[in-house]
Amino acid sequence: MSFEVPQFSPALPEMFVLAMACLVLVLDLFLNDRTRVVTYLLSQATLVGAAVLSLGQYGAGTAVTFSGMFVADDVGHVLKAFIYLTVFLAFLYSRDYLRVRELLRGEFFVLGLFAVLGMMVMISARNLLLVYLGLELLSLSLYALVAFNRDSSRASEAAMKYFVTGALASGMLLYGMSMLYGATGSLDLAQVAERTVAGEGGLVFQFGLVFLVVGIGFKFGAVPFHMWVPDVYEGAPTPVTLFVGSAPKVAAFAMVIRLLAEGLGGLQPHWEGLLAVLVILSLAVGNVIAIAQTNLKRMLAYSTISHMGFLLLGVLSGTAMGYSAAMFYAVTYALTAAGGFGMIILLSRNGFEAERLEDFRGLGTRSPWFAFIMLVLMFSMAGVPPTVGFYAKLAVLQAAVGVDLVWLAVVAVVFSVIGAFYYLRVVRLMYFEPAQDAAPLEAGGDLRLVISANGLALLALGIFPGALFAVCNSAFGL
Amino acid sequence: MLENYLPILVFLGVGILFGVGPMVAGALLGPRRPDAEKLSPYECGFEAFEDARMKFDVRYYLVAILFIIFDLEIAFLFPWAVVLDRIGVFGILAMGLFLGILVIGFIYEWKKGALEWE
Amino acid sequence: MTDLPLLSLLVWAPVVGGALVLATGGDRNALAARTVALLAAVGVLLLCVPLWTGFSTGTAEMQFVERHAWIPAFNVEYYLGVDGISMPLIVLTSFTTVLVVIAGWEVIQERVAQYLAAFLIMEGLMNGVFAALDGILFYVFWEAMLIPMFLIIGIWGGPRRIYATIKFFLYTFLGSVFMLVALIYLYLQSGSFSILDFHTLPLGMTAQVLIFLAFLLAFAVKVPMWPVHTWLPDAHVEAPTGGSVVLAAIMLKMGTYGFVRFSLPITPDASASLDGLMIALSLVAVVYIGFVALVQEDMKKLIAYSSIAHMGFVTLGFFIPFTILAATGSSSGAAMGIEGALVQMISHGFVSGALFLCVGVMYDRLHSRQIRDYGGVANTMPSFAAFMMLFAMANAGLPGTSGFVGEFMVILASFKANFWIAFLAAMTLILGAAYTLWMYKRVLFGAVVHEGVAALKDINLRERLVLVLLAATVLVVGLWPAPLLDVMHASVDNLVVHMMQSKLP
Amino acid sequence: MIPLSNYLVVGAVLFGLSMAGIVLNRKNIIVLLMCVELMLLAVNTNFIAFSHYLGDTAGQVFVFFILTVAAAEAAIGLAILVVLFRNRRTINVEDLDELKG
Amino acid sequence: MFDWFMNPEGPMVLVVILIKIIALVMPLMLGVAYLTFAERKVIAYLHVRVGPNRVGPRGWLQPIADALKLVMKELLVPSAANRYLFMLGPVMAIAPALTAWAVVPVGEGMVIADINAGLLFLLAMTSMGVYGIIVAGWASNSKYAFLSAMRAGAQMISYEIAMGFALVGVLMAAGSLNLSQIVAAQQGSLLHWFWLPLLPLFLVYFISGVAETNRSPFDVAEGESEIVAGFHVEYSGMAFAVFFLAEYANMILIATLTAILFTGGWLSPFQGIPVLEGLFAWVPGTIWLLLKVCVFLFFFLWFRATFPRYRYDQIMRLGWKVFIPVTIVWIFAEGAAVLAGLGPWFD
Repeated sequence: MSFEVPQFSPALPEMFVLAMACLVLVLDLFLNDRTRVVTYLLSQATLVGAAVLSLGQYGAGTAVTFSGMFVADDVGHVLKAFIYLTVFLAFLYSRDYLRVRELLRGEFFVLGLFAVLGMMVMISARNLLLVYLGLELLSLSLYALVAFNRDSSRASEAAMKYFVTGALASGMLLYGMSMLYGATGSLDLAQVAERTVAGEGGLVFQFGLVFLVVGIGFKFGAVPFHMWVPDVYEGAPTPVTLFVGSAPKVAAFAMVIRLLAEGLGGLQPHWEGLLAVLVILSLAVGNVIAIAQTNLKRMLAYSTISHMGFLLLGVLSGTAMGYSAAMFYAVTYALTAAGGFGMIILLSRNGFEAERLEDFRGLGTRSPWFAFIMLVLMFSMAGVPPTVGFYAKLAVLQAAVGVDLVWLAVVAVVFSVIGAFYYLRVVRLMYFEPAQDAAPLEAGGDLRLVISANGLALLALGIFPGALFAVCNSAFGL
Repeated sequence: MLENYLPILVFLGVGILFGVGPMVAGALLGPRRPDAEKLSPYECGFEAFEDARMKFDVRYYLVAILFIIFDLEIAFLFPWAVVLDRIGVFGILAMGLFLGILVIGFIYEWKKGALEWE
Repeated sequence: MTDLPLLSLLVWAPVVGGALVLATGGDRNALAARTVALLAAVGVLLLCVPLWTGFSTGTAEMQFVERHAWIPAFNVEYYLGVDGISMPLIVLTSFTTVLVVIAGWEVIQERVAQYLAAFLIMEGLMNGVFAALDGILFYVFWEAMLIPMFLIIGIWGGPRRIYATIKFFLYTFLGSVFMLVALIYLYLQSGSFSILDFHTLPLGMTAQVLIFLAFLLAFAVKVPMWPVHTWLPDAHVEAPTGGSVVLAAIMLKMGTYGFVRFSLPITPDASASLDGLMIALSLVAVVYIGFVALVQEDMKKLIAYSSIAHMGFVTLGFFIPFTILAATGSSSGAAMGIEGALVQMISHGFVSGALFLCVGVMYDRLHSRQIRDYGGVANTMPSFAAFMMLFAMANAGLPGTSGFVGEFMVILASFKANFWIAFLAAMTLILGAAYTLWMYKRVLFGAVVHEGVAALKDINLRERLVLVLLAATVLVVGLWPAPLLDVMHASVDNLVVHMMQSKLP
Repeated sequence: MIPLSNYLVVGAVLFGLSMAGIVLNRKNIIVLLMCVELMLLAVNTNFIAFSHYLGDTAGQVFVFFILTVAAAEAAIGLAILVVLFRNRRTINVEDLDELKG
Repeated sequence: MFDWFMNPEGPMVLVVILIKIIALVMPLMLGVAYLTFAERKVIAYLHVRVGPNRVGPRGWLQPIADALKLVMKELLVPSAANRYLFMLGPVMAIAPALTAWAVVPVGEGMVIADINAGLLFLLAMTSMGVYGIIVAGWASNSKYAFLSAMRAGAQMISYEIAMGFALVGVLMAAGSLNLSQIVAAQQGSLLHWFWLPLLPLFLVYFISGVAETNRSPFDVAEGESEIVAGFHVEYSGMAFAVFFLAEYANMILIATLTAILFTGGWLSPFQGIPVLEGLFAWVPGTIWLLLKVCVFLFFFLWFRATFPRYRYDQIMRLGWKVFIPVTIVWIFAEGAAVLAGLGPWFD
């Protein structure tokens, strides 16, 4: 029964992040508030190092290791790279915010790193068990992060809600997995895929599939499993909202690809319909309810819901083109969301959270440059060219039309027009209304620089989306 | 295979009987003269001040939580320990890694003061 | 032909210029901003000279073509080129922008740099729309242009600007997303986003009708056609003068340009079968909106409605060839209708722009656009009255002005098709004369109504420059349209060929 | 031999109960947490039953991991509950109403 | 399952099982009774007193008298208590304490249920005991009882981790969860018993066992002077007696387990010694086991007589900060030893 030693090199980034997370965890114990910057720098260095390791493997083909449980392929490398990037941004945006509020504890970064590790595992998982473990590592870290501000009643309520719905989702997902296991007799996604094609299982299969999709819906925050999203976004400290709202979407995409596309690709006709329901409801509810929001974080939460609808629209087409489109959507959305919440952090100062829509009033005169950045972010979310959000929608719509789901594409675009309304409202407040709050922005230089870069990146990607599309396409063999 | 567990089931019954039997005997043989004073909760001779189901130290939660985690780690160690001689060097090193991570958590708790009672 | 990537320059030079203007900073450096903006605008206009002179009129081929890979994953290309239809529109755009920069010289005092930059960027994007030969590139320019316009109306507009600008944005956005879906469909059928490839793509009738309707939604909103025109009066009224000018002179043309570039050649069979609808909508715009214009109290609104009516004329010209074919069995005269419509587009660009500028001139002095607030302006502003007279006559379509050429050609074509269509179309001459001249009479003639008007100063040098330029073009096009028509001929003939060919597989 | 379906029915019933507990419960958050645990137990039942009938140990290994994760989940859930109670002085589900919009 | 009962041999098997159980439990109960007596006597002698000596010859009938007295006492249920839980508490304490014996071999092959997962079962049963205490403390609705239950609960689970780790060490050495096989693995000589290679684990296990049973010096949960008898403050009569039984049954269990896991169970201490081995070959293994158990039980009593009571924080510190690290380190050491092939023990 002696084990053969697996090949470790494909999992090098994961091992690196794990080691560094542990190191940071221990090291932070011996630091005080003045020297805490070491924790921060080490965490960022971890992300950079992991990025080097991951991208170093890019183009090296698909490597499967750990008895087929773990796969390192180009999809994974790219998604991981974007996760590092968004988390890097998240850490950067968070630091001043947390320090000013005396929340700057090493645990924030450690939990963040563990969440990253969870996402990486999700991305590289080729086995139901590993999918589950990655997902839980991510979720548990996020629960803790949401409750990070222990003195905030709203944060703890949000964490509780997140926890209960998250646990419920995990339960659903697991139940689906157990059925899948029963039907195929394997936890290995490759084998599951084989036996799915062979058409074994029957009813148990479909039963499991429904639960799987419900679980995925929960994790995505797709309607009707979305109730946690607005509460968590609003209640969590803004840096955490940023975190929750960006990188995990990329990981969720990876999960859905691994489970539905790679594992259950043979059942595509069955899950297409299920996803279509989620898509339509998410688009409708997300966009319509967002209009009624006065809190920007809440508004962005509903906007996320609608974006997840778009993302799933790409997935449901079941073609490589659709997956590639959804991937493009996921990574660009993560960047956009990071920028959006970063703006809230930028405008906040101690004792004042710039999370109401009103707080953006008159930004056009207070700070034309950052108003412009926010404008780019909002138009990107609305999907107006020449921002990258447009191409994401274009690709997804193209995938939907490509499988003759023109009606769904039409529904999607109509709701995206409705969605444009509330993004416009932010622009309106910034540019067309006088400022109430004349206080200068307090944010530090690095924050200003990076948020500008973030916004401009969306514009640049909007003008030259070709490379990223090429990457996404080649990841799916197009 | 399941038959091996039958004695345990029977034993459990006997065990319960050993709990219930004496109490029934006591109830039958002993006197029964309740009064309010006798039946009030003991509080060093005072009337009870308040309901006894009060809030208690959060540390008990902490201990319970830590226990759950550690106990499950032990659950992983058990099967591993049993097949120790058959899993080779890699199996042993893998568990070393696992324990190492556990130790890191333990160090963290220690330094954070989660293990301090006072 | 030159070696320079002329079209790219026309698209990107204004954008870069806009960025430079922004870089000049806040209102303290307003003069610098204005100067840079003017230089940029004039520079771009100068770029149009080689465009016009280098253009070879004998061919329907796309010219000045630039073609590079852009998003290889979807076969999207950076593909620019112009033909006789789009080239004059680029010139119009560049010309108008210069006027707008000059016209806003003193009027705009707040956020000057941003204002001017917005116009310059918009100029680049509009040139892009007219030059784009790739569906996605077209769409990108088409949508991106909304952003600066949204800001222009919202920031520098009138009291109800926010309502107007959001309405403007959402209307146009809603219309265009359907176009996007149609473009994607076409791409999946043809494997390319090239518009010229679309032109040769065989399509079933159902697909054609659906695509036609999708395009119709996008373009009809922009034109705007009745009944989706309601955003226009609001937007015009609230927009600053420059915004109104650009809106009327160029943005509306983009809708009609869309018809000739997309709807007619890509879905000729659907166009042919739905031409009754289109003609009906056009005539409603011409007649009904004409009457609506008649009762307007607000000068800008009046001109806005008049724009809708005139644009109805353009769409009429585009869709009349099918009826001609049905009525006469030949396509002779079809080209005339289309050419007339195209000339009308150019002409309306000048005329409506000029009229908005005229209203702007008065508004800058009295801060009112209400007709009843004026009267006898001609007494205090004689030069101005003379210019406005010319533009009013052009708007009414009097011979000798540019307005006449296009309208006359369209009406002539209509006669070939059907008398009653022609009759209703000809109503525009009467209605146009009625509402324009009546307004002119009420505002400029008569006794001086109050002290405000009495204290009016006549136009200054800057305003005179703008109006002179416009007057010159109006007259040139009106009296000697041949060069313009020469440019168009080949392309229009080619278009007619496309329209008359069935695309059914 | 007890047929597989019996185990699955037990699993489904447990799962249904826990779902009902989570969805219908309006009183106590602790009950919610317990329902979550129950849900995982239902899943474990399924996995073990399948594992036994398929003669494949992978399912049982999965159960091990689920147990561990469930413990970690319970730990975090309780921790959040403590924080929540400290802030709110209540663990009533209906009192979680500060976030609305 | 059910056809098994239908089998004509089924009921017979059941009867055999029952007889075995009675044969085990009866001596056990007797042992419990006389352990209480021994406790009083031993401690008295350690204190240079004589202890109970009135009932029967030299006091030998004292446990019987105690039992009779308790049976005749009134069984009180406090008015504020939760009646059913209150009654359930003692049952939940004693049932697992007895059931655990099902897998404990008292001699070679002398085990009621010879299951492979014996040690796991033991772990489960010993953990169950804490429920009885918590339920009792909660149901009493008395502050002392409640506090004591919390303390006892926290203390027991804390030490359970150390015990668990110690067991892992034993498992690593023995390679089986079956107790009989664990004993078999210690075959050889006194030096092959696990107490030597696993010395730290042996100490940790036994001391944790003392703490698990809430015995002095870890008896803060029932410390008379602080918390007036703790979780069973409200119990009287036979209900109290059942708790008492459970506690002493647990003591014997822990002693037996220590003997089995670390000191060779029923193996003769003279194994491997040339002359003595043959000399004592006639002694049945059960006797050796019994002797070893008595030694460990004596330690229980000795501790009580000698050591002052720990403070609660000291108890927790000992458990978490001393025992757990020690066990983890020793597991590492053992793993390293296995890797290096060190010593005569881990082949």
